[in-house]
Order: sequence, then structure tokens, then C-alpha cells
Amino acid sequence: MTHPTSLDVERIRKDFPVLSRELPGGRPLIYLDSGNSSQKPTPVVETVREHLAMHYSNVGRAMHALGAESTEAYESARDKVAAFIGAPSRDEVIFTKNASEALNLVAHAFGPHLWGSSGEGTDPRFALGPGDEIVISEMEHHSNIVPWQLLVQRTGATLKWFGVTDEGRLDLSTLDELVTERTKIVSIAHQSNVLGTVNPVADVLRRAREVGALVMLDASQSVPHHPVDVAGLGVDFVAFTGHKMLGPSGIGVLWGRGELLEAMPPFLGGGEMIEAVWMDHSTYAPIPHKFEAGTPPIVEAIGLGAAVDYLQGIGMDAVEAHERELTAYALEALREVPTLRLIGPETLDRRGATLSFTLEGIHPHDVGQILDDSFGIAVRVGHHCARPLHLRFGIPATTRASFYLYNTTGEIDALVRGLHHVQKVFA
Amino acid sequence: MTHPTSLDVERIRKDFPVLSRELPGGRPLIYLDSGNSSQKPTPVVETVREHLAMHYSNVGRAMHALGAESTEAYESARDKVAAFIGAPSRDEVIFTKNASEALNLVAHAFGPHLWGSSGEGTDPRFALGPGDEIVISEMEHHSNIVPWQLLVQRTGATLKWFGVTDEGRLDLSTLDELVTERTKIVSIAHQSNVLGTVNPVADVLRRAREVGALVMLDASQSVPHHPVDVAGLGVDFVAFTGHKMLGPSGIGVLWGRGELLEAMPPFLGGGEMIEAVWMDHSTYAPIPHKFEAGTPPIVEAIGLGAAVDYLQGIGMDAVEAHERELTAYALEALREVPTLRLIGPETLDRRGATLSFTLEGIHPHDVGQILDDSFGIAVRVGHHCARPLHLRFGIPATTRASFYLYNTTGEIDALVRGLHHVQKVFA
Amino acid sequence: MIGESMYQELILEHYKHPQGRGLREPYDAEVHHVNPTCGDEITLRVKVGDAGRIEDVSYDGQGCSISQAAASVLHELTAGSTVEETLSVVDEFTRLMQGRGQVEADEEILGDAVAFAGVAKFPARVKCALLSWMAYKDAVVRSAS
Amino acid sequence: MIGESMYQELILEHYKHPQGRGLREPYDAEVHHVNPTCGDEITLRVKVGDAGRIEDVSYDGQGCSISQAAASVLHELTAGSTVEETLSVVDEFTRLMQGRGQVEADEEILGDAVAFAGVAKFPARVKCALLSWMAYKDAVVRSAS
Ligand SMILES: Cc1ncc(COP(=O)(O)O)c(C=O)c1O
Ligand SMILES: Cc1ncc(COP(=O)(O)O)c(C=O)c1O
Repeated sequence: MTHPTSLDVERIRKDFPVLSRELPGGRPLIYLDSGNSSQKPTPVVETVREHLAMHYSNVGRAMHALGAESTEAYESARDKVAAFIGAPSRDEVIFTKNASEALNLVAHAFGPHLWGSSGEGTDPRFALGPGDEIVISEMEHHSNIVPWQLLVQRTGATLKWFGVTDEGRLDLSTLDELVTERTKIVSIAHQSNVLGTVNPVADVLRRAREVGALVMLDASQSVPHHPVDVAGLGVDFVAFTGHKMLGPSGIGVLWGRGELLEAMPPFLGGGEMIEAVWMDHSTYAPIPHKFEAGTPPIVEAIGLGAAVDYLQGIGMDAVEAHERELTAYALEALREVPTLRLIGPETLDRRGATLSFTLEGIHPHDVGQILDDSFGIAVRVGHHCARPLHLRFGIPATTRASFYLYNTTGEIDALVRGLHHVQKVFA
Repeated sequence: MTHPTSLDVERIRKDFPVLSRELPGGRPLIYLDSGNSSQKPTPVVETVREHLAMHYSNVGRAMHALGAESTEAYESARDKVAAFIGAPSRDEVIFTKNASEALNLVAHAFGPHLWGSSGEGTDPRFALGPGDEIVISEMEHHSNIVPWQLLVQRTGATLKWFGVTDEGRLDLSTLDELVTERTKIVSIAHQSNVLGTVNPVADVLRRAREVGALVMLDASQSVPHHPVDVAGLGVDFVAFTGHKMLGPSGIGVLWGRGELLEAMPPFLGGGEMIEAVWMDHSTYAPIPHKFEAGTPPIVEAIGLGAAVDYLQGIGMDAVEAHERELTAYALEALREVPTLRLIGPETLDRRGATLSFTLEGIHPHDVGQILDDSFGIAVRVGHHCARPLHLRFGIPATTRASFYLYNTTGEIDALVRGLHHVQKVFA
Repeated sequence: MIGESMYQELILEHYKHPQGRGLREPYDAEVHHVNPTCGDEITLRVKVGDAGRIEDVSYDGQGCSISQAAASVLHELTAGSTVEETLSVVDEFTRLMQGRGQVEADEEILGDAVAFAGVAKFPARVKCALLSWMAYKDAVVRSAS
Repeated sequence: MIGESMYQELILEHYKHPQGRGLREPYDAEVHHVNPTCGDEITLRVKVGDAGRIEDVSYDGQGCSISQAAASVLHELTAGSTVEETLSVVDEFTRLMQGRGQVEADEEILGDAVAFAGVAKFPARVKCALLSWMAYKDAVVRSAS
């Protein structure tokens, strides 16, 4: 057995040219913002370039040499993603433009639909109206809040949510009151993009199954950083996004159980998602194409396939172990910064490599900008698209450092030095 | 004054490396499928590569050097697109993943919404229910049919459509009966993707204005090929797609009149499209961000900006004139192919560089594949996502050749030779 | 024509000289299948004899050379085999067609039908090749009930 | 600190030693503005004197150094000017802030406020800089009615 932490970070860094870039003013780049979006390794960039320049054409519909090359590359990317997340079938992998579209797609499946003319009634699992309930949590990213708010506005259903404990854990004490026979779907983050908390999927799933509710995971922050096996998790839907896992922008993924995807009404209408169209009605293509209206993000999916290849070449176990080491180091190192308050779990137990914190008397906006200005340290500051979570902790904003396979303990040292400097500037 | 046809096609072809590629089996590539998707010039490919490799980060939310570079590049692309189509304001340019999403976005603005909790009632122009009507045409691409079918299924409204004449023109003889006080929106193609027909926007618009209906143009086939000025056209919404105009896949555009976009409810919910989020309600960002949920197709928009720069460097007048020459040449040349039947206008009058046809007794699938197999000629065969139009002409499919700035009369000669060969194979 | 070509001589041969074309009596089941994407259609009849042996597969239809040739090859391959044998050929053919050009064809099982291997690279054409084969599978199921 | 820095000494000076901070009487109008995105808030009062001259702009609030310093600079720039003059400064400041770093600042008009030019590159920070200035514009409009 190879040691799981056998990840050669110096070799990996060479694959990311931007990491050796000099920023304006001669600053080096210390990129601690991968939770926001990750950098791209050369194999991904080159795959995109090569396809755009030499093999590009539309997919599916084109019957010529370039069409075959593009289609083969695009559909292979689907195979790769399916294998990467352990999807029972490649047809369960739907390419969207980002995780947000994937979450909206599932939210739009619910409602009092009139899919009659295409021969389908609403499947009872997706029938939603007044009296029905949807459960999310207070630690969700806005992309897993707003789609459900819009849905309950459209349908008259009710939105409920798990609270968050002081240590930044999902408050499961109300699980049985929250998730009831009225619940149609529970949609929660697999890993919080602010707290780093990894949520106890099995507990939530058990209760959801008892009451017959569906379960969706927003895995935007887990799939890039841990080995994730959707079949093993046992949930119904999983959403994630390419740009946070070394892939290009413009590509996201919805995985769903085939039987459910087939029962869902289509979302966006257009070319490629149809079987046959008449002026007054249409029939729809089988999954995955039913949910891929119009020309898909072709080159983006192919780039994501290359990102998956890259991650698998290194091994997700090794990625996870490396991030765990960085997190342990950072939890320790940040402790020595005066007045620093960590928002989220203080131990390595069920948490990822995302650390959010405040410094007394200094606004995170100022922290982030001084770190950038003076040292080229890129962190994220603000509410990180999780404003309700910040309201919960009574703070408008935090500074967040998030790590990935290319980060080093040296960069964490630089962050700590930077924070000391920030405190001097505003002293 | 410079002659508008002063387009140096040999110089242009050097910017498209794929055009000098050898296909498997030693075939040259003769790409006559730009109506499906265009090839990409080196400046576009290099812009994408350079940004992905050296300047990438998330936009808007990021407050560090890379965030500023990415945001500036992304928002500059919006400026470029706005200038390219003559948008009165850059904020009216919304980036989507393709034209289909843009069309669906507008379709989803209609309905009996309950946007109460965010303080907005349904604007009467977007209130839709039984008795209300939507008008499209029989020559639409599926992406401008299915979203409206889904809308009338959701709302109980009625879908109506213009017929198409034998010469492939919009049948305006029923304009006044079709577009009435009950019509909420008329959505038609600016240029047909099968017939090449350019539709008489002004006539339709005049009637729509009389009855207070909105007008949307599916400009997927016009913006890439002609100078288009949205303000001059006077319509309300225009949709088009990046991959057909030398840009990357994964990026589309919705332009809309600012005042209407502001009156519309949001479509996809998530990060970036909000102003503030509480667990039980949200307020939304001003346009354009209100309609850009989640991480947008960043690099794709930047690539589209480079495509617009490239097209403007050549001049859309010159592009249009060049395509006109090719069309004149092709209309003439195809005449000598026995049994060839053109579907669409037979003259240069109000038509673009898209020619669809049938050959007696030979299925288009076979035509396309022999052209590809034997000569590397890429055309599109099938119903081109316009099945109702093909039903209208009583044919299951056509063969379509579509030209762009990089095509030559020599390639049209090759097509004609290829068609003669096809006829020999199946004789 | 190049080596990789989808238009193997054999396909053109079958297209120009279809085997067993035309609807015949007697039959146990008749089905009508349409490919709504491209408008190709086929009517197909099956007559099963003693010991589950296929006595006749007769058909009529319209469409591209691939769909027409596939029906002709189907007719040849099924003649005289048992239902069970033919269904395993159908399965192998389906696997080949849906393999996106990544699947090796088993010539032992497929015989002449390997000529269609090149079709698998074009998703839009796969349905053309499968039209008659799916109709056949359907007809066999119906004839048994 | 580098030359391009957003944190000009001047901004830090104003943040650490805000000018005219605190709510004072008398005033013609008081407004309270919040930036819902980041939670910054400001309460601002305006007193307009004879001939439309600003007599006092007083304020209190909380937020990052940019939003706080911007209020302090606003206080300095408005003191003693006519409403009309100050509104043209507000317009130029707004133009600079919304220019995404592409707009040249007019130092003649803006005075110390040019120090904020670097903010314009960060859309998320633009609102911080504009918070007090928009509040001021609002207060002036209300004081006139
Ligand atoms: C007229 C027309 N409308 C809409 C579309 C859809 O564009 P996209 O596939 O990029 O969504 C196309 C092209 O496929 C088209 O030709
Ligand atoms: C937990 C979580 N969910 C959803 C998203 C939305 O992803 P995207 O912006 O790619 O739609 C993000 C990232 O922004 C995230 O961190």
C-alpha cells in the first residue's frame, strides 16, 4: 500500500503556471481561494486549446468527421465524470453550466405541472403545492437557498431549514420535527463553503427515507476535495461545479438516480432535448439529453474530463490527505493570531480545508485587500454567498482561506505573517 | 469608400488552423457547417488559453488581483458585445450558456407569478394565463418552439404560429388575425437556420405594437453574419449564441430592453443574482446580474469578446458582402445538380448564406455521410432542429450547406462535385 | 472511398439489393416502428416455426441506406436460427451500436452486421441502424404472447 | 505597500481619523442607508444654509475602512460648497467608481476623493465607497422638499 499523503506538491505546482506568476508590483501569488474557484493545470488548459483549435464542431447532431470527434470527446467526458463519482450509469450525468443550474433544474421539477400533452402526468414525488414542505439548512450557499425560495413562491409550498450549532455543525436535534411526512425533498450541502463542516448525510438520509422524502446534496465543495461515491452515499441528487475542481468555467454537473430523472419533466426546452417536435407538442429525448437543451458547453465538458483525469492521476485519497495535513497545520497556526475567531469546527473531525474567521475590529474587506495588496495573498472576504449563515453568527462577513492540492504549509505561514501585518496597519 | 467585399479570405483562413487540417484517411476539411457551429480563429483560442492559464479566478465576488483581472476581462466582454449589437446600455446584455437558455429565460418570465415576498407583483406585460396567446412561426428552431410549448403547458395560455409560404417566406397574410389584443409576445427567427430567409421584422413589430405585444427575435443566425443593431430593430428581446460567431461553446447572450428586464422576475436563483438573502426571502441584484445565477461562463464570455473583436476587425459589412457573394455563387452552382430541390428562397433577396436542399431518391443522411467520407465535406443533414418546417414541406430531412467568412467559391465547387459523386454511388 | 468509411460496400450492396424485402404471409406478429428524429419507418413481420426457429422475417419501410441495409442484413442473419440465437445477435449488435465506436465488434456473432461498426461513431445514425433490429425484438416478444 | 494599492495612505488616515464623524443638530434631513451585501451602514444628516450652501454633513455608521473613509472625505469636500457643486462632485465620484478602473479620475473636481480610484476595480467594494455618497445625495434631495 502506498502512503495516502504521497502527493508531490512541488511537482504539482509546476502544472499550474499561474502559481509562479508575478502579480503587478512584483508580488508573488499565494492563492488561498480555491473554495471560490480553483486554478487550472496545463493538461486542462491544453485540452481546451487543442479541442477548440483542431477538433471543434457541434455534437450529437453533426454527421461528419469533426462532429464525430467532438461528440466522442464530449460523451467520453461524461463517462469520466460518471466513473469519478461512482454513478451507476453514465446517462445519469447531466451537464449544466454550473452547480446553480443543477440545483435550479431539480427545484423546477417540482410543482403542479401540466405535462399532459406529452403523455406524462406529474409523478407524485414531484407534485408540490400548499401544505408540502422543503427542507434546507442555514449553512447553505445562496445557490441552494434561492431556487427553493422561488419554488415555494411559485407553488405555495413551505420552506424550512436546519439550524447550525455554535461549533458550526448542522443542528440535528430537530430532525424529526423538521423532516416529516409533508417533506418532499431535503437539500443540503455535503460540505459547507464557509465552515468547512462535512455534514452527516446518513443521518439525514435515514429520516428522509422514513418519511418518503427525496434527498439532494450540494456537493460543490466535496467532490473537488474528497473521494465521493454517489451510489455509496445513497442520496437521490448530487450537484457540483467544474470550475472548483480544476475544470474550466461554464460547466456543472447534476447527477440523479436514473429512475427519478426519467420521471421529471424537462426543464429548459430546445434543440437536443427532444425526440420529435410538432408545432403543438413535443416528445423528449431519453436522459441525459432530455436535460441538455441547446448546444451544450462542449469544450467545457471536455476540459472537465481532463480535470477528472488529472485528479484521478494524483488520486483523490492523496488529495484529501494532503488537504487534511494543511488543515491541521492551519488550525494550529491561526491559533497564534491575536483576536482571531474561527467560525466553524476547530478540530479535524468531519471538516474540510476551508477556514473562515474574523479579526477583532478589522473588517474582512480590509483584511483581504491588505493581504492582496501587500503580499499577493488571495483569500475570499464577505459572506461567501452564505449570508444567512453569517447572520446566524451575528457577523456581516468573514475572511476565508481555502486550500487545494497545490497549496503548501509555507503559504499558510505567509498568511499568518500577513494577518499580523494587517493588524499592524489598522492598529 | 472601401469596397465592402474587401475581405481577404486567404489571410482569414490562416487564422483558423483547423481549416488546414488533414482528416483521417488524408481527406482535406471543407467545412460548410457554420450554421450549426463555427470554427474558432487563433486569437479566440489564445485568449481562452491565456486567461485560463494565467489570469483565472472567479468574478465579482473576489477581491484580489486575479479577481480584479478576471472581473475586468469578463465585464469588458459585456461592453464589447453591447457595442457590437448597438445595445443602448451594457447592463442589458445578459450572458447565458447558449441561445436556448436565453429563449427559456424570457419564456419563464411569463406566468401567474407570486413574486409578492420580494415586493414585486407580476408586471401586466408578463402576466400570462388562459385566454392569452403567444405567437411563433413554423420555421422556428426547436429552441424557439419548445420553451413556449412548456410555457403554455404551465399556464394554460395558447400557442399560435405563422405559416411558411412555398418559397420559404413567413406567411404574413394572416398577420392581423394571428397577432391580436390577446397576444403577449411574438417570438420569431431573425434568419431561418434552414431556409436562410431573413424575416421582415418591421412588419411584425408594427402589428405587435398596435396590439401591445412584446417582440423577441431569435438572432442566432443573424448576429454572426450581418451587422445587427438592436436599438435600430426596435424589438424587445434578442437572443443569440457565441459558438456560431467564432466564440467558444458554453456562452450565449440575451439582450433585452432594460426597463423590461427590470420588470421581469428572476429566472435561475443562486449566488451573484442576489442583493441580500434571508432564509425566508431574498432581494435581487440589478440587471444584468439578476439573471446570471452562480459562477458565469467566465472564460467563455471573454472568448466571445475576442470573437467580437475579430469580427469587428474584419467588419460585419465585409462579412455580409462576402457571404452574399458565396450565396450568389452557390445558388447558381447548385442549379446544375440534377434533381436538386432547394428549400428556401432561390434569389439573393432577403436571404443569408444557408442553403438546404434534397436530392431525389437519396436520403440526406446518405448525402452527408458520403460527402464527408469521400471528400471531407462537412454539411449538416437531418431536420436541423426545425422538424415542423420539414413537415411543412413534406420531407423528413434536408442537406444543408452554410457559409461563413472563411469559405471560398472553390469549396462550393467541391460541394457540387461531391453531390455528383453521391448521385453516382446511389445510381 | 477510405478504409474507415461507414459506407462499406456490403451496406451499399444490401441497400441496392435488399434481401427479403416485402411483407409476406403467414406471420405471427407485425409491428410498425418510426424514428421520430429522422422520419425513417419500418413495418416488420415475424413467423416463428417449430422449435422456436425463425421461418420468415418480412419487412417494408423507408429511410436512409443504413436503416434499409440494416433490415436486409437482419433478414439474412435471422433466417433459420432459433429465436434465442437471434436475440443474442440483436444484443451484440445493440452493444456495438451504442458503444460510440469504442466497442470491438464480435465478428463470430455478428457476421455481416459488423459492416455497421462505423455507424456507432455518429449518435444520430445509431438509431437508423437499430430501427429494424428493435422492431424485430419487439415483434418476437409479441409473437410469443 | 505598492503604488497601485487601493489603500492609499490618505484612505487609512481618514479611516483612523474620521473628519466630522458623529451626528449633530441642527439638520434638514436624515437618512439611513444599508449595503445589504456586506452589512455596512450609515446614518447621515444634512444642514443646508443660505444660498444653498452646505453648512454641515454629520454621520455615524459602521463598515470597512473604505466605506468609513469615504464618508470622512465626503464631509470635507462638501463643507462650504453649494448643493449644486457637491452634486457634481458626487456625479464624478460615481462615474469613477462605476468605471471598473477604466475611467480617468478628474482630480480638479474630486480632490482627495481620487484616492479611491483603485476601488473601482473591485465591483464588490464599489458599493462600500458609494454608500455614504448615495446617502448624501438622498439626504440633499429630501432636504429640498
Ligand atoms: C435559429 C436558431 N435558434 C436557436 C439555436 C440554438 O442555439 P444554441 O444551440 O446555442 O442554444 C440555433 C442553433 O442551434 C439556431 O440556429
Ligand atoms: C456550496 C456551494 N454551492 C453552490 C455553489 C455554486 O456553484 P456555481 O457558482 O458554480 O453555480 C458554490 C460555489 O460558488 C458553493 O460553494
